[in-house]
Amino acid sequence: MEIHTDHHAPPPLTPKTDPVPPYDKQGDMTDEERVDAAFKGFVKDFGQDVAIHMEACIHCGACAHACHFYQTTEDPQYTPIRKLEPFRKAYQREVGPFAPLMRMLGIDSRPSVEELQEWQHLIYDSCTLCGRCTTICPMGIDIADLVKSARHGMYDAGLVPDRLSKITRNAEAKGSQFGTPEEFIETANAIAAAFNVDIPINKEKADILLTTAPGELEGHHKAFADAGKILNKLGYNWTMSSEAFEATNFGYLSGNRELQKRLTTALIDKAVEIGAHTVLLPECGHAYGAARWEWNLWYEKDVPVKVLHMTEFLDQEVGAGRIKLKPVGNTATFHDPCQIVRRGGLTQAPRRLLKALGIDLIEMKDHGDFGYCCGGGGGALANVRAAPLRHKVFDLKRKQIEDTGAERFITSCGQCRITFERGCQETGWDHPPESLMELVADNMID
Amino acid sequence: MSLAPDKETTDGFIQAILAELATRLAELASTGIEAQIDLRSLPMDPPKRAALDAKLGKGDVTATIADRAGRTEVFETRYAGVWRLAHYDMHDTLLMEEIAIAPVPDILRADPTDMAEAAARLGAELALDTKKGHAND
Amino acid sequence: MTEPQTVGEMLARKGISRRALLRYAAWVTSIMALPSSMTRAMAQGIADTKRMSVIWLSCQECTACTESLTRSYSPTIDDLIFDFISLDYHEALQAAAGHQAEEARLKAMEDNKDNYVVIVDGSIPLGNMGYSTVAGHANADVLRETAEHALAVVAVGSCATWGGLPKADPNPTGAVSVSQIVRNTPIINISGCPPIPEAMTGTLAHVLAFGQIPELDHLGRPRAFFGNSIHDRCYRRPFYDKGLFAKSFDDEGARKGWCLYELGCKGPVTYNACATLKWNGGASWPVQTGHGCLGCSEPDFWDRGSFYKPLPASTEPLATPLAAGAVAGVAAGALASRAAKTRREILGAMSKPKDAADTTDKT
Amino acid sequence: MELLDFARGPALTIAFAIFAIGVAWRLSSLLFTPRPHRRAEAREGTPSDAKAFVRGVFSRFIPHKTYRDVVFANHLNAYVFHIGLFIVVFLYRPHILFIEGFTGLSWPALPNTLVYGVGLVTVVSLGVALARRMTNPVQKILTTFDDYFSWALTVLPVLTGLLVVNGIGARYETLLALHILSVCALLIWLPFGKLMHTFLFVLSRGVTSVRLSRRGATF
Repeated sequence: MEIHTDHHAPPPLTPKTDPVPPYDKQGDMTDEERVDAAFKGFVKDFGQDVAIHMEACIHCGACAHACHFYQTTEDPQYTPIRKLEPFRKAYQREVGPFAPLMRMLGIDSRPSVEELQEWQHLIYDSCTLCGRCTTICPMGIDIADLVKSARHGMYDAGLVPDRLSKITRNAEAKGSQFGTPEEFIETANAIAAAFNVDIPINKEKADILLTTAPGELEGHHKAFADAGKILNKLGYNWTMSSEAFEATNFGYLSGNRELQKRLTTALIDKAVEIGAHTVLLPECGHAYGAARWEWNLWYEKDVPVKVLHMTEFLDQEVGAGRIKLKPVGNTATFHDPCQIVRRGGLTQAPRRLLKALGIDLIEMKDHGDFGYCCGGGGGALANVRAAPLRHKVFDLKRKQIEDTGAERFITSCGQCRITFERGCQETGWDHPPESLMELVADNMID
Repeated sequence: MSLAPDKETTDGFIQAILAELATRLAELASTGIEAQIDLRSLPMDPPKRAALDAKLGKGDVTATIADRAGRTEVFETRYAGVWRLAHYDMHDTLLMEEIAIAPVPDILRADPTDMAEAAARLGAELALDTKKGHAND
Repeated sequence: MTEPQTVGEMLARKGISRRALLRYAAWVTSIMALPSSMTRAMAQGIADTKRMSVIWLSCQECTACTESLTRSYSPTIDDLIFDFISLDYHEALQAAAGHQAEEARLKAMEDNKDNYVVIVDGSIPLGNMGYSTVAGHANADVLRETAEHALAVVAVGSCATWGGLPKADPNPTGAVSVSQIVRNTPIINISGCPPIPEAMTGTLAHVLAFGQIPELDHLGRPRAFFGNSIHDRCYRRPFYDKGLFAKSFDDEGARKGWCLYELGCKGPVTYNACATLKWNGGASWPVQTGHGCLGCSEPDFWDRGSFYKPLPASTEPLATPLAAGAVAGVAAGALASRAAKTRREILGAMSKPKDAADTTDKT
Repeated sequence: MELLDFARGPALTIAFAIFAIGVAWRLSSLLFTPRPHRRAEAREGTPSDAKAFVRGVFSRFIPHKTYRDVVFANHLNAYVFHIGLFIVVFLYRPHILFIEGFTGLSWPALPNTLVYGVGLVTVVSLGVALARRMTNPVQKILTTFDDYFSWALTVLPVLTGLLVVNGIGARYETLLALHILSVCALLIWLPFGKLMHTFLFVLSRGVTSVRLSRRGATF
């Protein structure tokens, strides 16, 4: 069995030396059709919150000071709220104060195709949906959420960075960007055997449905194995499913609403089907955003299933005394994954776990809800075109980590880990992060 | 009603008028140019007015003009050439006050027209008296 | 004995000395805010001039302007003005009546062509010429005829200057001001209801002495009397600046003489000399009696809302447009969001993006 | 009819009506806009939506200490002119009389001379805000016509107000009329541009606070 180091198959088709195109295009729509599709895609998201936020901006520019892309480049085009310009134009034309007047006078102020192409870089390459800008905005505008909405129209218009688009299509074709159910079973069994862990797959009835991310299947094999190890240790009735193993949601990242729905409902429906009360997500950030906070988009009423992130789950188990840990000692700093902490509400859970591990936490200058993104979130890691910019941002983070002088560097998101590992490769920095879950798995007392 | 101005404003105001007077007076002495200051149009409340009058004081000359149409009181202040004038109407209502900087205030001087008229009248009266005298002879 | 040719000669004949004339000139110079140095020139000017023929026309008026000018309660120095002018026609004051009176007017116009002054009080009705007539002639016609060869027309009182009370909404007589009738003769407006007597006599003395019209403001009023607002010259102004206001006519503030701004005083937008010249021979003036200025010397003062409404308050009730607007706005908002929802649904249904994957995925 | 009569009467009536219609229309159309979907169930132990909403509205008045240095000058200046505008509009005697004229409500005022000083500071502060908008690269790239127009309509009433009380440039009644007309212009524009943030900041902060609070995240 071949195990990729690149967690997002397939490998890049274009060599790095190729000039990065200013934008990518999918499909053979005419420019007019693209504008129309983007416009309609934007409009579908104009619910109450979006409407309120599109009206409230006072153009103060504070958001730039929270954004790592602006901070590291000082290029004003990366001002977060500006990334929404085409979205805002569509809003102004459709529901803004002068929309009726514009329609009456036949003024077409929809964004042009050139504008949409130009903004592709801003909506995808230079936004990691980390939501740090949301925390500085004096009007409380949730810019991160709006950029995610803007991606819907961009996807509909076939204006997505190619790499992102390809992964998305792969996921569409196979139900997971990793591969088919058969490929999953093959890989899962191989890892289980390698790490000598029992991984139940496709049990008909179980209480917990464990899910995974391609990163674990392709690179972080130990993380994959450790999740099983922990569940086995706790003695839960759990399983994985070859039809619903994929927690990663590239529909969420690329703006493909249909795929997002398909991936999320696959997990929830499978859990309901096997009578599971919990869908357990791996250490993955946006998986948490998609499955825990957006599953409700696709269901008319509540489902009898809880969605838990691994960190949250471990915190509960340790808190309840079902997992006992031996002290690790050491000092460590913790990288807060945006989707889990700032946007997920799990700020204290990882800190409680570190404390339970007897680790002396040295916080970075910016941490917790105000920590900087690793630079690879929101699909930026998968988007090879964004790499140069990402590396600049990585530098900012690296400095903050080094400044703590901590012995260990820990995080709880596989995507963040890969971003840091790539950064290490690129810069020769030898400080890859450890997985919080692996640390727990390694230090459980029998 | 209390509208007492604070002391400093009073002093400043009086100072300004006095400075103006000094300039005009020096000008009068050297060039003979006369001047007037209309006190009616200056915003002065009774305390200020009293303070100004106290400062100017009274000099050697006092005169009263009384005619069919009203009355004017004139006096020279402690400063030669600085005169205070007060005009009243025929019902003794104060019309206005002014300060004149002049050797003699204009209004005190007999007007040529009046003098001509007076001369004519005097002549006529003399003629009449002479006539009477002859008649008595 | 020859008839006196000039005012000076006439005064001398009456035994009034030049000193009295000088006193008068000093006073007029003062109230007209002319330089004191002009006193002698003014006295000389008056003395040298011939008595000026004045024709006084009364239209829709209440005679208060005449009352103000003649101040029947007591004659003062101002009475001198009657020595300076020849009031050849005044319905209320002249002895002549009927045809005799009208002939006097026509004779004065004939004898003093281009050299007489017309004083007008009252507004001129245009709604129906019969509303106000003299000797069978409509006011407008008499005014036009009389003003044509006048040196100047002096409109006294707010009726003659702006149309006055008769013009108040809904203006049943179609009243207009002198300036809307007289076209080719200079007009001096001396507004007020009634005007301050000194403003009238001072202006006449100026015209008499210098043979020219004094400096006027943008509404044709002598700047000397209408150059400052009541507020600018009000003795209560310091209380305004300190923010001390009477809140009712009998409260502590009113007793202490605080500013009447909040009780509707229109002093800040009213231009007149009440605060400096005062009324009744300098005895008092409205604000001194404890009542705010009504703004009687300004156009349409009676149509500018309540006399007791503070100046910053709007003249129309704003609660109504606010409430009605809010209701209408909510309704519009409900409709708009409904329409937007429908549009979104239509757009959403139409929005079937081509599946990009099928066409480009060659991997 | 003179300018002041027009300003005090029809202009204010029209401006108030448009202001009321505009604000009510904008706000109600936002409030009537349906949420596109249900909310995900809240994390256990998080505050109620109402509580989160209110907390969010107030918590954003002070920037988090993480950002205090970078936004300090800008926020300080914003506070100066916002508070300045508040004082000038609501604590100046003639303005209270104006409001009392149609609401019947009255409250104590600050001394006039103090308010004049505040007005001057407000104009200077707005000037600084404009200068920053025209020079700061980030603000420059965000600036639209709305920003300049709204700025002008905000500064005009303060400026004309200062001219009125100091009698500079024209006669009092002309200046007062221009002052009132500038207020009318401000009221008419307010619902349709960025000035609507006067009301929208409440909703905008509130909804994000609710979204994040339900997740247990801080806002």
